[in-house]
Amino acid sequence: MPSVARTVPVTPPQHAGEVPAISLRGVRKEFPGGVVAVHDLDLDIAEGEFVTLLGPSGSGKTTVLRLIAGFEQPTAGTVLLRDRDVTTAPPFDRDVHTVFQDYALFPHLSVLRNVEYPLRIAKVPRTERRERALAALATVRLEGLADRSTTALSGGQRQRVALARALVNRPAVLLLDEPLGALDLKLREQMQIELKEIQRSSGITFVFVTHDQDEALTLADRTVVFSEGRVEQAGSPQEVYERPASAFVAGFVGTSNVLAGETAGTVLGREGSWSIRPEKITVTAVDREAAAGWSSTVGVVEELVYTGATTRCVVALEAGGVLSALLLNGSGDGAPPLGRGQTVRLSWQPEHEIPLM
Amino acid sequence: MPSVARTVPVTPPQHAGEVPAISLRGVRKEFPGGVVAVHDLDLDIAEGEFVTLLGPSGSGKTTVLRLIAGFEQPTAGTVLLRDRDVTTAPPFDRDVHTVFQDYALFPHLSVLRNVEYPLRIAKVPRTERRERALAALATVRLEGLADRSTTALSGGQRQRVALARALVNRPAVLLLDEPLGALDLKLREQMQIELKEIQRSSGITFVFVTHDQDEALTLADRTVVFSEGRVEQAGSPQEVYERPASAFVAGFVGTSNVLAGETAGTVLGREGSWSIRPEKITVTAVDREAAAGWSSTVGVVEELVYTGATTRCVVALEAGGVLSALLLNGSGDGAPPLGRGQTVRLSWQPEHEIPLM
Amino acid sequence: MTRRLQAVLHRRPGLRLTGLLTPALVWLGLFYIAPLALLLATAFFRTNSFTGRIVYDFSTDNVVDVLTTPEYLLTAGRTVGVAVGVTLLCALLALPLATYMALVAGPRSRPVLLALVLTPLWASYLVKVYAWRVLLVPEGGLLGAASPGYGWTAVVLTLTYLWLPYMVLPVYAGISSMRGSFLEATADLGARPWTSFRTVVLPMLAPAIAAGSVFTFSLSLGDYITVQLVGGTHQMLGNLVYSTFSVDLPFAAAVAVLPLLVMAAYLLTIRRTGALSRL
Amino acid sequence: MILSTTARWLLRTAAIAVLTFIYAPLLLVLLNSFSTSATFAWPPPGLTLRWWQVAATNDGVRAALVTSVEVALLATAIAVVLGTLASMALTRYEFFGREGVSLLILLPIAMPGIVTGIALNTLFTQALGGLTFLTLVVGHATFCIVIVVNNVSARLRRMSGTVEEASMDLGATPWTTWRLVTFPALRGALLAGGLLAFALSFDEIIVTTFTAGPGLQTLPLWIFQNLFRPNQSPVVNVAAAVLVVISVLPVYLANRLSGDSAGAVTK
Amino acid sequence: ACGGSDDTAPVLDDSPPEATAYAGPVGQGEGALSVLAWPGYAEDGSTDPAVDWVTPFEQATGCQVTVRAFATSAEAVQLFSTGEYDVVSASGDASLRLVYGDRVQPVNTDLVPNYADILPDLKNKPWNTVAGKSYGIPHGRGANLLLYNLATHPTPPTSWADMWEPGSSAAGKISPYNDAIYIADAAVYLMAKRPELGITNPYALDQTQFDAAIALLRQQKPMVAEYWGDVVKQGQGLASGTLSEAQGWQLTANLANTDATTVGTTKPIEGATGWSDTWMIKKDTPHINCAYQWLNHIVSPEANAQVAEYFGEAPANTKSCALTKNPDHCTQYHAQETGFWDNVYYWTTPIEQCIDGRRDVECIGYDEWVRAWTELQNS
Ligand SMILES: Nc1ncnc2c1ncn2[C@@H]1O[C@H](COP(=O)(O)OP(=O)(O)OP(=O)(O)O)[C@@H](O)[C@H]1O
Ligand SMILES: Nc1ncnc2c1ncn2[C@@H]1O[C@H](COP(=O)(O)OP(=O)(O)OP(=O)(O)O)[C@@H](O)[C@H]1O
Ligand SMILES: [Mg+2]
Ligand SMILES: [Mg+2]
Repeated sequence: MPSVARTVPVTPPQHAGEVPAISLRGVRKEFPGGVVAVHDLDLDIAEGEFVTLLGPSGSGKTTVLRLIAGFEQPTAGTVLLRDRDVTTAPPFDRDVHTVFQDYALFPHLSVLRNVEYPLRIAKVPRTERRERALAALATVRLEGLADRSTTALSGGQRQRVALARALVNRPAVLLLDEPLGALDLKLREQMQIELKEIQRSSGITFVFVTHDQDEALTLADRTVVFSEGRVEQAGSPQEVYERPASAFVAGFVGTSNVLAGETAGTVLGREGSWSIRPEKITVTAVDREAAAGWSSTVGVVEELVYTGATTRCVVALEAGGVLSALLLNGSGDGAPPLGRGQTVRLSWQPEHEIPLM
Repeated sequence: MPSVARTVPVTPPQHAGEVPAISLRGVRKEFPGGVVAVHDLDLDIAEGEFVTLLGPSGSGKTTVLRLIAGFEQPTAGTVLLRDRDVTTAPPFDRDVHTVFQDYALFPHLSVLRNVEYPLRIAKVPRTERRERALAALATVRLEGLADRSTTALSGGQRQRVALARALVNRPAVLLLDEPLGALDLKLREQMQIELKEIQRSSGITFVFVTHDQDEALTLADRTVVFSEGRVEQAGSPQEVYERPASAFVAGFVGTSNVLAGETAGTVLGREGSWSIRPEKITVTAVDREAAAGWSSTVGVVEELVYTGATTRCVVALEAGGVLSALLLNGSGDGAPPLGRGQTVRLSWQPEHEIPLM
Repeated sequence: MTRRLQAVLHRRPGLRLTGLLTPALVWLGLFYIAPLALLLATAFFRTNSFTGRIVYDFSTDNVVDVLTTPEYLLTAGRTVGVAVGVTLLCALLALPLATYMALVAGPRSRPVLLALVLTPLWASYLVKVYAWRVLLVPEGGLLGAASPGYGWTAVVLTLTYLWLPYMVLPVYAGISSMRGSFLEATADLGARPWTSFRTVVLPMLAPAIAAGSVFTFSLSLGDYITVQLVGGTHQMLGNLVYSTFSVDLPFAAAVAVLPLLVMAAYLLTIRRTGALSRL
Repeated sequence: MILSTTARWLLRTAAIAVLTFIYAPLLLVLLNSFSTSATFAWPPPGLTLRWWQVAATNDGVRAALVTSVEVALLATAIAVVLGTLASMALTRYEFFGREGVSLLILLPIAMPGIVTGIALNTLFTQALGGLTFLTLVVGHATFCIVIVVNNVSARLRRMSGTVEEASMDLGATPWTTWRLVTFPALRGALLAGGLLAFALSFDEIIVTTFTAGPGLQTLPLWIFQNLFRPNQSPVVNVAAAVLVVISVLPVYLANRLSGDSAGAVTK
Repeated sequence: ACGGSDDTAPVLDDSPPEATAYAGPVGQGEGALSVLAWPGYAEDGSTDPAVDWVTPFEQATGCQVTVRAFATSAEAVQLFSTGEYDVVSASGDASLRLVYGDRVQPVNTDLVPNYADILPDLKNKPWNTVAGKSYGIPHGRGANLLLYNLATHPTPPTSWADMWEPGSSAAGKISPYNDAIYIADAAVYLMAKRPELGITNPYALDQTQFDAAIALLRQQKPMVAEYWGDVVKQGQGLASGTLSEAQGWQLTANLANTDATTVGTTKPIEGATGWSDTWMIKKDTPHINCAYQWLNHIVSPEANAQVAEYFGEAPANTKSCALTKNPDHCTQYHAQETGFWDNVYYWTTPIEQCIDGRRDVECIGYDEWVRAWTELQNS
């Protein structure tokens, strides 16, 4: 990783020219004690965009959300919401709602009264309030639980109540801080689909924090990868995954096969660090030639990890080092069954050799 | 799901004839309140096997572990460890150790003293105790943290300490109750590899509870799928994934595409419920004929979910219903780029049509 | 409060914090620290004990007197001994009771037991001591020949009785908060119940016991009424302070320094166990 | 710790023994309130309801009871206000000297009552012009603060701060947040803490002795004086018996409302 | 650490602080009066509706009375020093301290009509009169008797010896008074036992005499079951036999004997200490009229009789004996039996200037008594 500060100015590609929903300009956040959680961040998020913030623990994702929501104030820089400077505005003066990781439901209020809460604050009359809250509960398919106590809900249900509460008075921006972190895998996948659907139909700008790369890629229009308080890369999921801007991004997003040093010299014929995505690698019998123009190398199958839909094939290269290939357990299309200890040829198109720094 | 009780007797295929490490014979567990957590379970686990118990929340996985460990006593049936009847033996008289979901490290003891604990109980002399504990810490690569307080560890480190503690006096059987549940994805994948490695090198029988199907398939020699206190299916990961014994297994393990009723009639030409795994389905241009002997149908691409290595293609069939296909984002091998709204042909080999029930 | 003002307050967490802390700090400064300081200062004056008037001359006589008179030091030593005895006895009684409540009793009887432990706190302190005085009547009393009579044993017993709930509650909370898996883990790793208790439960309860002991220790240290009723001819530091207080305040203040020091030392000692954050 | 049947049986026996130890003297008090002997003679020479009648018409005990309730209510009110504010600061903010502040709040109860008592007495009589009803309230409030702080802090710690942030995030000002979210969530803890503070103040004798103004008689003071007086000790027994019986209610309430035993840990 | 020349209040000086008595007349009450009294001296019916001589006073004068009771003379001095109280019933070991501490004012006995009926025996005594000025109105008196359990004493004891001499049959079951003033009881015994010490007044002890008394007390301590401070407690002990002999009050015996006669009393041949209480008025009280009215009321024949009976003492008012409910009350308490009181030494605060008139030695002052007593208790 580079040791000099690097600022990647990030503008949403599609919406250039429009007023961005959120603008962070040179935002820096230093906590007492000297931790710099966010380094001079410039980030524009367009109206209606679904942006995911991806990064390891402690990389500053939550801090960015809290700066947008107004729970923290930047040490330097400005925060704009639809061009209005809200840098020092308190949370209750920003048209931004948050879905907290622990949901932060009010334990003394029923599901319905939780969802009504923002309307009650906004002094919406009682009957309208009730109607709108029920409608919001309907969008998250929880109409039936309106009178339940929030403590008697499952994780997924709580998550949906939190969402309904944050959506009910249609904020300009919705911030979600790892909302699915506490859910189990099945539920999580289901909620991802629902979230995406809700965002699409409501048109609200979503800023979604996660440290799960699958989630980040699946949901986003645009993904911003953080590391140590800096933006490492921002772009569409494809851009970030297929063209990682740094070894860090290559490693953090997806499984990276890195060829470096001597191995790279032997295999690729050129020095430096290179990453090849496992799914880009084709495994064939060692005696079959690689297609024309493809790179290839030979190795021994060390491990076959079966995960149902796919199998990960870990190969120890003759040239040293290890490469993984991801194989779809598709319909048997004539490929020879692989076994541990077998010598195989790995081949890939040179365009998938991604230079790392 | 069947409404009559169904008992699947499960014997490990490879080790038949040997004395099983664990034998549950007609084990039934009824809690005070009338909840039957386990229904007449027969299960043999061979020496040195890595068995994963997979199932939704509340399906009785933990209860089975607790019956083996001795924290609960069965309402009926017997529990044998290497042919010794331990049905009513207390936990401290069983050569079985558990890695608890919350790790249950003793907060008042250092890392080293935690790991030494079972040796201390077994009255191993001080110097030997220390040596063996350090060796166990070395296998989980935590030698450096021996004198740390357990409260000053990260989740992954705590998990490894718990593992070292359970392994240090080499029990015959190790029980693990969702040990990776609290870890984040990256760490989880890394720990899975380590666990598998440790099990392989130590030769200890592992019984591993999870509700994450990827984990269950990746790690196991054999997977046992639970539902509502009963074994739905038991077998190698491939068996369970590729030949699910019931709609429940098909749905719970992997993403299932279920064709049922009229749609099944139209598409497959036969009635009933059928499941096809997404990765078995090939997507081609609508005008290209399917390969000889393959089933095929036509539909419109409704959604393309990009997750880096793979893309999930959700297709609304002309015949009604929806099928997902899983596509590897491999090297462009000539397949046409897909777009939403495009009409495509889906095809698969009939052998991958799995009858449900 | 106006929205504007609240916005300003929101921007200035320091101001909010000051607002929250000031009332309690001012109160305690005025009504706790100031009187203690005044008391300590008083120890360096002296009284014309005939007229009962304080003479404002700086003098270390009282403090030196207290620290060098063997009788007073002996009393201090005995008082600490009583406080330690009471604390140990409370812990000894609280452990099985709390263990029973937390681990054996059913979820229904648990709150009942808790109420049973708490209820005596509402019975008048004096009446309870008096009841013990009656119980402990030497010879021919309720306990007959088994009665230890009035003396140190009686004092420790009665004080233990009075402060026991203060020990049971934190210990009970401590055991309850030990999630089941800690206790199961020990058994799983081969420890029999008693070994479990010795190697895991007791060390893990140390902070809870320490938290309870702050009460049993300090309440015993400052008591002067119980010893009057069941202590026979014995006296504790509290009596020394009480009996000299009205005659010679500076001297009483000097004596009061002793329990103050003991308690300060005690708090510092147990602070390391983390007990203070549990109080 | 997996308990064997023997261990369970031993624990049960020990628990019964300890509970007997706790209740035997209270039963004695109850019994004595019916004894015909005026001096706690044992065994009671006979049983009578006379003391209960005497107690019912005793103005002194009633006046003392009223004073005690007044003092305890006022002290509790002050402690609740100061304690709640301090708890918010202690649980919701990180600041230099936080541990010192907790210790300061703890001190009045951790220091022997006689020290606190004569210290306050010295302050009031030497520097502030004498003892009154208010000085007694002040004395009690000072050591009650920690009770409230304990209960409220325990609740605040369990209630994550995000709930309050969520409220502000949804447009509520801090004051509205307090009114609609924090306070309702704290209500149980406040009541439980308040009840315990009330109980502590209600039965306090040592600090009371040193801070009560002239002519002021709280119930413990009344008991203290009458326990040592002819013909009055049986009436004292009646008062104590009544208190024990009545106390079941607040104890039950405190348990119910605090929702966790830890909150009730420190009376 | 006793009296230096820098004391604000004169201690060695003969004369108390300059003060003059209220000249009168006693007029309309100020409406309020704060009373500091021994328990039982100022009953307002709150303990027992039948026992009430405060309410009639309130009705008659319009002075609303608040009462605070104290347990020991030390407490009385301390409480009265706060300045919160208008009048106090001070025993002899408290009265002089109040006078020299400049807390009370001389009383103009002419303004208290009932003063005329007070026993002459109690007037103008060292504990209520200083430099010829009367500082209060005598209220009643009692002797500190030898109490004994009848079962263990087939023949009544006649001497304090069993409470003082080692190896006595009562060892382990004796109960002396728990106050520094009890040193005087040792002195009373020494007066008879060791005449060579030359003690003539148990409250005027020089160093040698004082040391002898303390030594005697130390010798007594191992035999002590409890130092008493509570009559109920003590009576119970005597009745049950837990205590065999005790120094105490007639009241205690009366209490213990309510069910059956189990406790005997006697004034041993060596004599005894005793107490005579005095109602005193706070210096500069804003309620001077109510205070004088109270003094007159509380020593009136009726009130004085009620107090004497309720508390258990000999009334000071000579006319009270005719008014007690129990016609034998005054006989029982030797109220007017002059000879009885000859060798009763009323509590007096010891001061450094020997109050027996000796001028060649310094006596031990009260603060030294307290220190010595405290050390004795803690040894
Ligand atoms: N209130 C605070 N005071 C001091 N440091 C803080 C504070 N909040 C966050 N930090 C620090 O700022 C850095 C960024 O924290 P942040 O919570 O934004 O990370 P994150 O990316 O959300 O991590 P995670 O995935 O673990 O939630 C971390 O080093 C953290 O320790
Ligand atoms: N101690 C108990 N008392 C009563 N019922 C219980 C008890 N323990 C478990 N159960 C019930 O038994 C059933 C099986 O529980 P178990 O904990 O074994 O499920 P699980 O498969 O481990 O679920 P999870 O994935 O949520 O851990 C559940 O219905 C549960 O409510
Ligand atoms: Mg975060
Ligand atoms: Mg489980």
